[in-house]
Formats: sequence, structure tokens, C-alpha cells
Amino acid sequence: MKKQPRFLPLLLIIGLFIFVLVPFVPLMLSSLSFGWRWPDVFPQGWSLRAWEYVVNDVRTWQAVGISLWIALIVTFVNLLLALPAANALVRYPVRGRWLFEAIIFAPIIIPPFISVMGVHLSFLRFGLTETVLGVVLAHIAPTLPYMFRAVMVSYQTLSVDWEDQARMLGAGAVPRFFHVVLPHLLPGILAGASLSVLISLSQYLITFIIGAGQVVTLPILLFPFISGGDPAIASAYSLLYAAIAIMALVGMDAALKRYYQMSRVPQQEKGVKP
Amino acid sequence: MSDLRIIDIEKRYRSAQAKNEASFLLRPVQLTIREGEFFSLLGPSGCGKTTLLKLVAGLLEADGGELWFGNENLSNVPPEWRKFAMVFQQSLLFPHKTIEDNVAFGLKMQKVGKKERLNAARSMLDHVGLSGFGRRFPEELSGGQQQRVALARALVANPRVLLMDEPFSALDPSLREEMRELLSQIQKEFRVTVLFVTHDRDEAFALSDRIAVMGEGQLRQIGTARQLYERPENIVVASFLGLKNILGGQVTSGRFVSSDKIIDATVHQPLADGDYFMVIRPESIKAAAADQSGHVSIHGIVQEMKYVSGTYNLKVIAETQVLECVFTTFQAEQTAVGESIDLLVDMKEVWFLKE
Amino acid sequence: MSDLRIIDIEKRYRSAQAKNEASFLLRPVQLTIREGEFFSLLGPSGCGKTTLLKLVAGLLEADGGELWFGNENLSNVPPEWRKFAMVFQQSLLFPHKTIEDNVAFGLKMQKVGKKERLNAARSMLDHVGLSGFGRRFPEELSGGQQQRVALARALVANPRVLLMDEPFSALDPSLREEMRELLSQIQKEFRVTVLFVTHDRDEAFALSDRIAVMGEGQLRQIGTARQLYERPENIVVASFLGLKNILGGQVTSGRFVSSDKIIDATVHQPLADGDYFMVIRPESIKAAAADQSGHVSIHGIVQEMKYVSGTYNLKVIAETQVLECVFTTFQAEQTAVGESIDLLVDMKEVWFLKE
Amino acid sequence: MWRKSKPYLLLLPASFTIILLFFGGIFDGLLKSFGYFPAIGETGLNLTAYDRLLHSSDFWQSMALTLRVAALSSLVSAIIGAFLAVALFFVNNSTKKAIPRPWQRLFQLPLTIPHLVAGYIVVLLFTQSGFVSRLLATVGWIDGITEFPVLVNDSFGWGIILTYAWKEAPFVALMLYPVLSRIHGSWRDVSRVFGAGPWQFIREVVVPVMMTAWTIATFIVFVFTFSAFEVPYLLGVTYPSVLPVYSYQLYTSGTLSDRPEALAVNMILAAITILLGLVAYHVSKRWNVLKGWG
Amino acid sequence: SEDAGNATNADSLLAADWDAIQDTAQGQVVNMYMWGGSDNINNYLDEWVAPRIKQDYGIELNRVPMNDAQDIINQLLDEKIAGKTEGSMDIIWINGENFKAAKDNDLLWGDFTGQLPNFNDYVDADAPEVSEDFGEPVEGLEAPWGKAQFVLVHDENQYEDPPKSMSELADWVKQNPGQFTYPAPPDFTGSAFIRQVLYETTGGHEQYQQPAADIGNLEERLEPMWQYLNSIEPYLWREGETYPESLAKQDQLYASGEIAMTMSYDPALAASEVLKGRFPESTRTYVLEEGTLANTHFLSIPFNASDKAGALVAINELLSPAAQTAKLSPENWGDLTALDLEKLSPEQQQAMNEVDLGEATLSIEELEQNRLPELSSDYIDIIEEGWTEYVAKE
Ligand SMILES: Nc1ncnc2c1ncn2[C@@H]1O[C@H](COP(=O)(O)OP(=O)(O)OP(=O)(O)O)[C@@H](O)[C@H]1O
Ligand SMILES: Nc1ncnc2c1ncn2[C@@H]1O[C@H](COP(=O)(O)OP(=O)(O)OP(=O)(O)O)[C@@H](O)[C@H]1O
Ligand SMILES: [Mg+2]
Ligand SMILES: [Mg+2]
Repeated sequence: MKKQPRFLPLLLIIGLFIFVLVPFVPLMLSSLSFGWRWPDVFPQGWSLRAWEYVVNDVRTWQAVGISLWIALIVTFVNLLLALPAANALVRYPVRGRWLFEAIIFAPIIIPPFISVMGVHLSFLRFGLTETVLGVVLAHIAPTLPYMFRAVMVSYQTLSVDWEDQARMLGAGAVPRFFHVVLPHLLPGILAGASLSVLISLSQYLITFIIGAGQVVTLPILLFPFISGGDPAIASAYSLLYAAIAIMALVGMDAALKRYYQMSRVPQQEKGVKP
Repeated sequence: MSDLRIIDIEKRYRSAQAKNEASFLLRPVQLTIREGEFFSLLGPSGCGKTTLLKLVAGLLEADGGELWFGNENLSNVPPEWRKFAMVFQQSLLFPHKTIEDNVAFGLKMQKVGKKERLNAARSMLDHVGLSGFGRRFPEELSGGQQQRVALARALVANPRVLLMDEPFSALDPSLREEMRELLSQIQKEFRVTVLFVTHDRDEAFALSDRIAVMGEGQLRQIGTARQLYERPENIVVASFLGLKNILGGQVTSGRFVSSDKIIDATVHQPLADGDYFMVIRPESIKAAAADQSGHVSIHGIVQEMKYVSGTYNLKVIAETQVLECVFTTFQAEQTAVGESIDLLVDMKEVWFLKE
Repeated sequence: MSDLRIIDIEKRYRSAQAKNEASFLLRPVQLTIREGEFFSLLGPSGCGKTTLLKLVAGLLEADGGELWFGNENLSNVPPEWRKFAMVFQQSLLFPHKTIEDNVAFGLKMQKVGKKERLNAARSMLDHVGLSGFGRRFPEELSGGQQQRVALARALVANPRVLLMDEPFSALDPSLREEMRELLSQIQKEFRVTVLFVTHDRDEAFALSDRIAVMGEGQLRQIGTARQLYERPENIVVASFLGLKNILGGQVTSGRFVSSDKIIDATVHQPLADGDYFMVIRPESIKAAAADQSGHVSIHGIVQEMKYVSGTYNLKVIAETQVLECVFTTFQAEQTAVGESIDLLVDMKEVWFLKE
Repeated sequence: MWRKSKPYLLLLPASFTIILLFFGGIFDGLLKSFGYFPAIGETGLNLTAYDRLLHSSDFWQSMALTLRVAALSSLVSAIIGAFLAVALFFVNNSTKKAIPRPWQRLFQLPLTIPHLVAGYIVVLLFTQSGFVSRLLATVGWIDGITEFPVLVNDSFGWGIILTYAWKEAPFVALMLYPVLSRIHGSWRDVSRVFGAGPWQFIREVVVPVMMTAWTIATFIVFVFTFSAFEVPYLLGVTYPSVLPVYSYQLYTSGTLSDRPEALAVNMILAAITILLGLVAYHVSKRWNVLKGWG
Repeated sequence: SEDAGNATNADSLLAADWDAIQDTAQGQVVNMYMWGGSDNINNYLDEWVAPRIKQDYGIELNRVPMNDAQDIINQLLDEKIAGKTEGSMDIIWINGENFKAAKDNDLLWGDFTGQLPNFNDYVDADAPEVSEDFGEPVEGLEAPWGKAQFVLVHDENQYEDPPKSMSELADWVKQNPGQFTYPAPPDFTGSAFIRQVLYETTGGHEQYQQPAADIGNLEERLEPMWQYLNSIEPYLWREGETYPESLAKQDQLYASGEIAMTMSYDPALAASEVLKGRFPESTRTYVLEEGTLANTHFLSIPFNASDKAGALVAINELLSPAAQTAKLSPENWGDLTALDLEKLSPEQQQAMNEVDLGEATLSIEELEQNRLPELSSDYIDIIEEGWTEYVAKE
């Protein structure tokens, strides 16, 4: 216990490295390969063909834009829905609390495509298919619970005393929300937003069913390639897709960090999803 | 006159899970706090102090009763308009604002200009001994400093009443003493009316002009520290104030006989016959050999001696009764644990309670 | 004899971020704690109390020095073999085990049979007044109850030494007092050697047979409560123990003259000429009119009077010096704030410090 | 009145949205699974779809595959996750300071990668001619492609399992890590003082403390993998397929009369996940999962 | 009423003259729903076709990538049920089963091919591969876009003399165990390979030109095919324990050298894979001695297409000799033309013949000489189910 061999942590770090990073190597190689026959570890030749296709295709950037746009709207709507709900459940004695929680958390347990398959025809009748609005609506169910949970956890750590304190200093409901509640919830909101964005970005099936080909998000664009299309392009798209997801999260994290630096809000634990 | 009058305010908590907890009831409270007075609510945990304080603040809605400040009925005024201020147990500084901005928050809510309110904040920070800390963030301050900031924040907007809910109980003992000094001094300087909640007798005694002792949702007694300590109105108050020598007995025609017979003495007060409790403050017990006039002697055995800064606390067993007494070091040196001792009780100093 | 001997143990923390914090150094400590003794380490926050305690427990590795228990050298024995027990500031009960299992944990580690250890645990729970709580989980208990369980857990395995690190500082004052009583009583019952860490003077005084006052990584003075209070060895100890009347001055041929000249009196102790501090305990100051032999009179003005259970604390200004004194209610009634007063200091009770 | 109903009004938008968009869809599906399909002139309620399903060996094979894949996925990621968490914990412990943030980030990386991409990564890594196989061949462990086992698009579901192991192990680790780091501080000290050696510490404290969080994390992964579509669609075989893929295949078969069956599969899927959810809820309540460590 | 208006409008389009159609088509946005997994095809449409149509007719051609043609049909079906009359799909790319499903469910607009000048001029409407789609009469509901033919792919450097018939293949497989396999049905190409086996082992294709239900002893007739498949199974890749899930997977096996042969229903695919560097340079394709299956893929217009005029113009343009010639080039796509070479002008013929199909691709002539017709889809279902039953599960 006392004297741990120095190489052990090193070994673990290397193991971690392999576990996490090495999987990206073939993706990278494949996207740049020109002829790559077994058993060569590296391609015979290199080519930017796949990347040229991916980068030059307007659709790629449209898809990136649409994906992020949908994710942002979904997140914003989630926020509007989650804030009052979390407030109610944390701040008031609500009868049938379990029922409300069960309702809001249900999409975590029941896969959302089940509901989307059911609701598909109605969406079609209301003209919601093939629209961004329809896709946004379809994305709400799978993302809202995570946003709700993050906001609720955050709310629970905000003792009423803070709001009371602000009241005693003469702050009405609105200043109270902006000066006290929001700054405190912000890290939680951002954690929830990260999850919401990530989940929204990852949806293939429900986007496809509701978007019906007209709402082309990144996964829609990517899917034909990875399910039996050109591997180099599939790899390039996959890398781009992963990069967008990571960048969205890193971006939000950076925003949060900036906020911390500016205002020293104690950091909270982030929510996670499988 | 801008007294704060609490008239029959009452409150019942209906516990959400009906079975789990008995609901709590704050009995109608009748209380007037004079302008500029330092008034404390003293009572054990869970007796309803915070509840009463929050009712005064308006953070809880009363089930009945009224609250007047001078000629103004505040009963239905929301807390943000009452112009009260409050300091909580935790400093509750806004972590994302600088110290200055925290202190100036109340003024900002009153739409005071930025420059003006920052000046006011800085001078208030001076008062609490924190000049130069204005641009820091709360988390860069120690607990005591944070509580000073909270005090400054509460005072800067010239509140009509300052409400404080155990503001020092989260601090170290030495820091607590320091903060008491500061509060005492600042209260005198600003002549602000203070309603102070604590469960610490020493704190209440050290700070307050008057004290209300609470117990189980009720005001038990109101008075100065000395009135309470020397003339408690009932055993609950007496024992909460740490008066431990309480002897049951009977008064018959001006003579008190304790039930275990260790005391049999003439009563100085005019008391009707009946069952009484005699309360003997530890300070009013002396070792024998001093002048005996007006004293009653009790024989006992020293069970324990403890040195407490400058004096000794003794526990003496007399029959079945354990008596606590305070001895000077000189007196204490004359005796030792296990030895028998004669105690004198000054009958002028004892106090009788009917129960 | 199974004394615990700490021989020149020392420890330096190398601060990880070299710039941020100066590293902390615990100077070599030399200390013998006698079997069955209740020994306290008293000192301000950050002075190294916990560090010393953990060194004794073996949870930290000392940079030098030795630890002996009786004839056994424990310096290189890992903590799990030392047969010590420890109670921390937080109760640190294992949340996944019942109270019983928590208490029985130490015995389980010693491979005591299930039945036996549960019996032992239950009887220990009786001792701390928690019989019947055995099957609950820690989170179902209040803070005080949890700390009792922690105490029971520490005692059940019959430790050779019980180490306690501010075990009551997270509790309410009233609860704290109750726990002190319990600890005191149990320590007497089990005759266990206790090494107790606290920053609360009253706590140390109330509990300890002997106390070591620490400051800045060093033992400042070791002694009984009374020795420390009446004969502090230096100003740091004196002021940490709350002795506030400390007057600088000079002794010349058996006479002390304070620098502000308010005292000029014969010294009862044999002191070499030189600069000294005179420490006057508040209790040894009396109002004039009492017998004057061996007393020195000081003239001053009453600045503040505070009623403290049974006595008054006065602050009197004499020249530039603020003197604190303890008056009986009777004495106090003779004067008032703002009045001038003559104080008598018993020169037999004062204490001189060279510095 | 306002005060009383305020919380309910605040809850209304969120719950209404979910009820409308989510439960509405499920209810719609439920009706259709009972053969109620006005659009094609079916308005009666019957159990034909369920009957057909329950008598179809395809369905049962799908069910078996789904259960197997979900169970193995969650088990494998739980084990790797626990290993990851403990490894990080030790690295952390022995370096005596918090893991530098980049490290933390790094090990969370798989969490942020979309499932589709993770699935594709597994394709590239583990096909018989994939990267791993090439590496092994270069090292000389295998001589021909066929010596490398079929791990992708195999009927056992290894590819799916590998994908989830990679994606969800960090998730499990992330759930465990806070629990572990709590143990680190004071409890190790406590247990040492009371005579517990490292192994006893692990047995008495680390494992039981980790166990609850670990079970729950595993469980979450199970429910998730049980009902996931994309990865099995990508990495599975056409027959048998996992339930969500099976349902999708029926749904898009181009024959309307297969729809009730597809939706019946969905309903069965939902019923199972709800059941699992309830079990998880009770287990976590029973085990006081959230007690003591929030 | 809008419904009715739409319908008359649409019906009038079927009768209108071409200039009127072109006028109506001006400014329309035509959504073309098609499989989106090939960068070549995508690029051909996005970069070759779309700009030309935009420039020449003011029509915006918007390619919508789909994962599977089946999804297209399914979506149309839903729109039909939901009564959606203004659909987004204007052109869809389908054939075979999907066409049949669409036709059976009335998902297609109508007999429009006669309206297309290029169809009338360059397509042999009576040729069986144009008038029938996997045995299903086309009836003008879809216009041929391109043709595909089954070819086998091998690496010349490894095996110079590949098996040219099923019986040779059986021997070859036994000599080279583990070097051959075929994608498991319902993969399209794998299924085609089995049909290829069917033709050769059961005595030719002619017998299957009638509906499956009319053949009384079908099971018996199929028996030799199952025997053949089972007889080679032990010598296949991984001893026939498992088959590649899709052609893409099989191509990957071939590309990485794991197996020596692959196959394709796209005779130019191998060439384009060589161009991309995936397949070795020495890759060659060939057809069987008895000929190989050929089919046509079509473009159609859904019943609820919003921009039918635009769709007509776009399809017409896609059938133009220029577009078809460009499509033929492996650099663009490498898809065989749907036009009848003989109907082209000599210059046009020459342009087409000059297209460098790549060394791996057979000449158009050689392919045309070895064509066998496809089976109707009721056979395909039977064969695919039978394969699972008699080959995979055994
Ligand atoms: N919101 C509430 N609902 C129901 N009961 C409550 C509520 N708040 C407090 N109580 C109960 O009312 C009683 C009085 O609470 P209060 O906070 O006023 O006590 P307190 O005197 O301030 O105690 P402490 O010294 O611990 O702060 C307690 O028994 C408490 O449990
Ligand atoms: N692991 C460590 N590394 C570096 N410095 C430390 C470490 N632990 C404690 N210190 C420093 O050592 C000094 C003594 O710490 P210690 O915990 O012993 O104080 P303490 O007397 O117990 O204080 P408290 O009353 O606050 O518990 C402090 O200045 C602290 O900052
Ligand atoms: Mg309170
Ligand atoms: Mg400490």
C-alpha cells in the first residue's frame, strides 16, 4: 500500500490511452486511405478523396447546420419546459409527485422510437413530418428527462434561503430569478444542455421517421455510408460527426469555464447518460 | 414611535406526509420590540424561532395575527417591500458577485445609482473591518469574513429592522466572540432595531437588551438577561438557562422544606402555602465558615471538581440531590473530591417557582 | 506501565504547489501520555493538532522520531496493528452497514465471531444510550446520535489508546455539552487513555486531566487546566486561553511598574529585573472598599457591563488600558457604565511573563 | 386557489408535452397493435398481432438475442467500467493529486461519441480484415484472415457488445468514480484505525459501497442496450435481429398488414422496459442507493 | 377541391404537350429520393446532372439521400394512408420488389413514360428488360434509367483462369477452400447469385417465365439448386458457417484479400473500386458462359408528387444520351445505359463507345450478348425463404 511501483500508474494510463484513443486510429487511416489491403497496418497509398467529398459537399455543412440548429432549439424548448417543472417539484409539496416524475422520466426507460412509430401517422396528417419543427418535437421526449434531471438536481442544491435572502434585500420575483436562481442553475442547465444537444445530435431513427429524408441531419447523411457505402467517406463523415459532437460539448464547457472564471460559481457534478 | 409590534401572530405547519411527523404549531405571539432595541429570541432547536423570524420577515405567511411597524400595518406587505434586512446562519453571499456587489445588492434593488451604491458598500465594508476586500469574490473569504460581509449587506440599505437567524452559529468559538463584539458595537452605532435568534444562552445574554425565551412554539418569558436568570418564571426557562439546582418542596407558613429535607429555611418572599420549586443559582452557594446570617447550611459530599477559567465548578451530593456550585480557587483549595463539605445558601438569592 | 510516549516525532508537509502555500512544519514533539489519562491537544486551527494525532495513529508517516507504547516500539507498525481507535470530526460511519455492524466493525477485523461481536456492539450501544438503534442505518440517526455510535465503535474493541479529533465540533452547543458528559463518564468507566484534539478551551478544560497547548506546529505548554490558566508560560498561551488583561512593564528591584504607570506594586515572586508582562485574571480584580492588604488599587472608568449567568463582566478603562474584570451582581449594582471606579488587584494572584 | 394550483400549472407544460408527444404516440401504437387501424379500414380490436408474434419463432429468437446482447453488453461494460474507475482511482491516489483535467476528459471521450460512430469504429476495428486483425497478423499471431474470429455482423452479437463495452464502460466508470473518491478520503483512515488491512478494506468497504452504484449503472446500461436501434442495425445480422430492429423491419416491410405486428413488438418492448424500470426503482430504493452519498 | 384540381392538373400533364410541360416545370424544385451511400452516384447527380437541369430548364434537382429504397416505399405508403396529397417526393429510384409493392399499393402516379421525348426516341420500349421489371409489367409507371448485369469479380494475378460456370465453380471452390462465398440473401446480389445457380442447375431460365404459382412441382424443381449450394458450402469462406451480410461486406473481404472472388450486379463497380484504390489493379470481371442475369433500374413519380412537371423534365433529361453517356463513365458512376444503342445517332454511339469503362469492365457488347432475364419477385421470395430453410439453417 505504501510504496506503489511507479510503473503501475503509467501502465494504467497507457491502458486507458489504448482503450480510448486507439479506436480512432483506423477511422483516421481509413478516411485517408487509398488502397488498404489486409494485412497492412497502414494503407498502401494516401488520398484526400473522402475528405474532399465530405468537405466540398454543401449538404455536409447544411447537415451540420441543421443538426446543431435542431439540437439548440430542442435544448431551448427543454429548458423552458424543465425550469418551471423542476421549480414546482423542488419548491412545492406536490401531490402525486411520483406520477409527474414518472411521466417526465418515462422516455429514459421506454425507447422513444416506440412512440415515434406510433405518432408518425398523426404527424404526417398534421404536416409535421419533413419539417424541422416535427423533428424538434420528436427530439423533445428523449432529451427532456435529462435536462429536467440536471435542472432539478441543480435546483435541489439551491436552498430557499438564497431566494429569501434576495427577497429580504428587496428583490422582486424577476430580479430574484436573474440574480440568484439563474446563476446558480447555470452549471446544471449547461450540463443538461450538453446532454440534450448530444442526444439530439445522436438521433438517427426518429429523425429519419419524422424528417422523412427532408430534414437531413448528420446521422441521416452518414447512415447510408456506414451501412454498406464507401468506407473512406463513411470514416471521414464519422470523424466529422464525432468532432461536431465533441466540439459542441467542449464549446459549452468552455462557456461554462469562462463563466466560472468570471464569477466563481462552485462547480457541480455533471449529469451523464449511457 | 417606530416600534415593531407582533400581534397574535400564529402559524401551523401541516406536515406534508401526514403520518410521518406531528405538525408544528406556533402559538399566538404578542410582542413589542422597541425602536433601536436589541431583542433576542432564545430557545432550543425546533422551538419555532426561525418560524417566528420568518413570519416577521414575511417569508412565511401567518395563519392569523398582525404585524405593525409604527403606524404601518405590514401584515400583507410582501417581504421585499418591508425594508427589513436579514442575516442567515449561512452567509448566503451570491457567489458570482464580488463582495462590493454583494453588499450593494440591496441598494441596486432600490435602483440606487451604481456609483452611489458602491460608495455606500465600501464605507459599510470599512465599518465591518473589511476595507480593501471589495473586489474579491465570496469564496476567497473565510467564514467569519463572509459573515461580516453578510452583516454589511444587511445594514447598507438602512433597514428598519435587522433580523438575524443564528448568524454566528456556524463559526468557531473564538470567531464567534469577535463577531459578537462587532455586532454589538455596530448596533449601537447605527441604532438599528435587531431581532436576533439564537439557541446559545451566552450569546443572547452578551448581546441583548431584552430576551424572549421560547419553548415548543410558545413565548415562555420576556425580560432582561438578569431578570430571566435570577427570576425565571418556570422550570422550563430555568433549566434552559442552565439553572440546575432545582429542589422540589413545600412552603408552609413562610418556611420552605425540600422534599428530601436537606433544606428547611425561612422564605424571604411572601409566598402562599403550597408546592414549590426552589432554584439556587450556583453562585449563591458558598462554602461554610463565612458569615452565616440569612444563610442556610447544607451538608454534602464533593463528587466532582472542575476547573473552569478562574473558578471551580463543584458537584456536591446532598442526600439524593446533586447541587452545582461555583467556588473560587481559594475556596476550592480547602476541599477535595470525596470530602464532606458544608454549604451555605443565601436565602435572599434563591428563587421560588410554583408549578 | 503502558504509557504512550511520543519521542521527537516531527513532520513536514511539502506543499504540492510549491508557490501557493508555505509548507507546514511540525516541530519535534516530546510527550508522554500516562495510562488512563485524558490528555488534550488544544490549539488554534491549523496549528498541527490533527497532524500530530494522525502521526500517533500511524495514518501519516513521521519524518523522524519514535512512538512507544509501554515497551513496544510502534514507530513502524501500520495503523491497523496498533490497536488504537479513533473518532473523527465527522462520524464517518459506513453508510451501508447497520449501526450494529458499524460498531462491530473493529471486532470483525479482529476475527471475533459474529454472535460475540454483535453482543459486544449492543452492550456498547447501551453504554452510549442507544440501545434499540442497532438495526438502523447511520443516516436514520441525528448528528449527535451518529457521533455516539462513532464513540461506541471506537470503544468496543478495547483500544489501548482512544484518539479523538474534535469529535464534537460539528454538534450543537447543547448537544456538545451532553456529549462531553457522556465521554467524561465513559472514559472514567473504561479507564481508557484518551488523546483528544480540540480548539475549544472550555471543552479542553472540562474534560482533560492534562492539556498541551499547541501553536504553529509546536507544543507551547503542557499542564493541568489550572496550571495553564494561572501560570501560562508565554503570552501566546495566555491570550489563547482568553486572558486579556496583559500589561507590559518593568520589574526593578522587586517592584513592577506598568508602562502606562497605572500599576506600581511590589512583586511577590522573586523576579530578576527586566521587562515583563503582568497577567491579571479577571477574577482577581475586585472593586475597592474590600480589604486592601496585599492589593494594588487602580482607578478607571466603567466602559461596559454585561450580565453573564450570575456574574457581571466589566470592561474598565484605566488610562489607555482596558481591563476586564468579573464582578458579582452585588458588586456590580454599586456601579454603572460611565462611572469611575477603583479596582483592587490581588498581587498574589497576578502572574508575570518574561518576553 | 392560485397558490394551491401554482405548482401544478408549472408542471403542466412539461408533463403535457411528454403526455402528448410521447404517451400519445405509445397509445396510438397500442391501438394499432390491437389492430385498430382506421386508415386501412380496420376499426376492431383484436389480439391477432400478439398472437402471431408469440407464435413466431422469429420473435422468440429476436427476444433471446436481444436479451443476450443486452445482458452481455451491460456485463462487459460494467466490468470494464469498474476496472476503469478503480484504475483511475489508483492513478489518482498514487500521484496524490487530482487527475489533470485532460485525463478526465480523455476517458470521457467515448461518452461524447455518437453511437453510430462508435459502431462504425467497431466495424473498422473488429471485422476479420479489420485493424485489430491486421495488427495481430503483423505481429504474427495469425496467418490468415480467417483465423481472426468473426466479431462484426455475427449472429451472436459480439460487434454490438463490443460497441457498447466501449461506449458504456466510461459511463459506468463515471457513475462509480464519485463513490470511489468518497471512499478514498476518510474511510480508508477509519478502517485502518479499526484494524482493516487493504484487502479487508476492499471487501468490507469498497466493494459494498461500489456495489449499489455499480448495479444501478449496469442496469441502466442494460435497459439502454435492450432497446437501442442504431448499433444493432449497423452491427447485427439480418436474421435474427434484435427486437427494435425486428420491429423496424416489420414496420417498413412495405406491407401494411405487418404494421400491427411491428407495433406489438414495440409494446412488448415497452412493457419489458417499464417492468425493468420498476425493478430498478425498487432495487435502488431497497438498497438505499441514494442514501449517504446523494 | 384542391385534391380534384391537383388531380386534373396532374392528369392533364399526362396529356399535355412537351413544351407546355417544360413551361410548367420552370422554377420547380424536384426532390429525387434515392439511395445515398455512394459518393460517385451522389456526385454524378449533384455535380453533373443538377447544374445542367438548372441551367437548361430552370429546375432545381434536389437529391435526397436515403438508406434504402424500401424506406421510400414505406414512406409513400404512410403518406397514402394519411391522405397526403402534396408529397415531397417527385422522383424515386426503384425497381423489382419495391416497384411491385408501389404498384400494388397504387403509390405511383401513372403511365408517364410516353410523354418523355428521350424515352420515345432512344428507348426500346418493347424490350423485355424495359417493359417488365422483375417480371412485373411496367405499364409506363417508371422509366428505365440504367441497367445492371451480374458479373463475377476476381483478381487476375491470383487466379488467371476463374470458373466460368457453376460446375466449374464447384470444382474450383473445392480446390481453393475458403476463397469463395456469396452474400446471404436477402442481400440483393447474393440473391442474384442464387438465381444464377438456379438457372444453371435446374435447366435454364425459360421455365420460370410464368408465375410461380403455376408451376406445380416447384419444390422438386428447386431441389438441385439446394443440393448444389449445400455441396459447396463446406468449402466456402469460414466453411459456410456464415455468409457476408451484404455485398459491401463481401467486397471488403475481397478488397482486403480475404477471399479471391466477389461478384457484382453492377458490371462497372469493380472498375470504380479499382479507381478508388480499394480493389487491386489486377481486378477483372467476367460473365458466365451461359450468360448472367440482367435487370433494369427505373425512375418513377409518386402519386402525390408536388412537382410532376419538373419530375418529367428531369427524368427526360436523365435519359438524354449525354446524361447517359456521362453516367456510363466509371469516373462518374459506371452504370450501363438504359438506351438502345441502335436508336442513337452514330456520333452518340461513338461517344458512348469511347467511354473508358476501365480495364476491369467488360465491353457493353460482351455484356449485352450474355444477358439473361430476371425472375419475377414471387420466385425471389420463395428462393430467399428456401435458402434460409435449406441452406443457412442446416
Ligand atoms: N416547512 C415546514 N413544514 C413543516 N414543518 C416545519 C417546516 N419548517 C419547520 N418545521 C417544523 O417546525 C418546527 C420549528 O421550526 P423552526 O425552524 O422554527 O425551529 P428553530 O427554533 O428555528 O430551530 P433551530 O434552532 O433548529 O433552527 C420544527 O419542529 C420543524 O420541524
Ligand atoms: N496533506 C497536507 N499537505 C500539505 N499541508 C497540509 C496537509 N494537511 C494539512 N496541511 C497543513 O498543515 C497545517 C496543519 O494542519 P492540521 O490539519 O494538522 O491542523 P489542525 O490543527 O488540525 O487544524 P484544524 O483545527 O483546522 O483541524 C495546516 O496549515 C494545513 O494547511
Ligand atoms: Mg432555526
Ligand atoms: Mg484538524
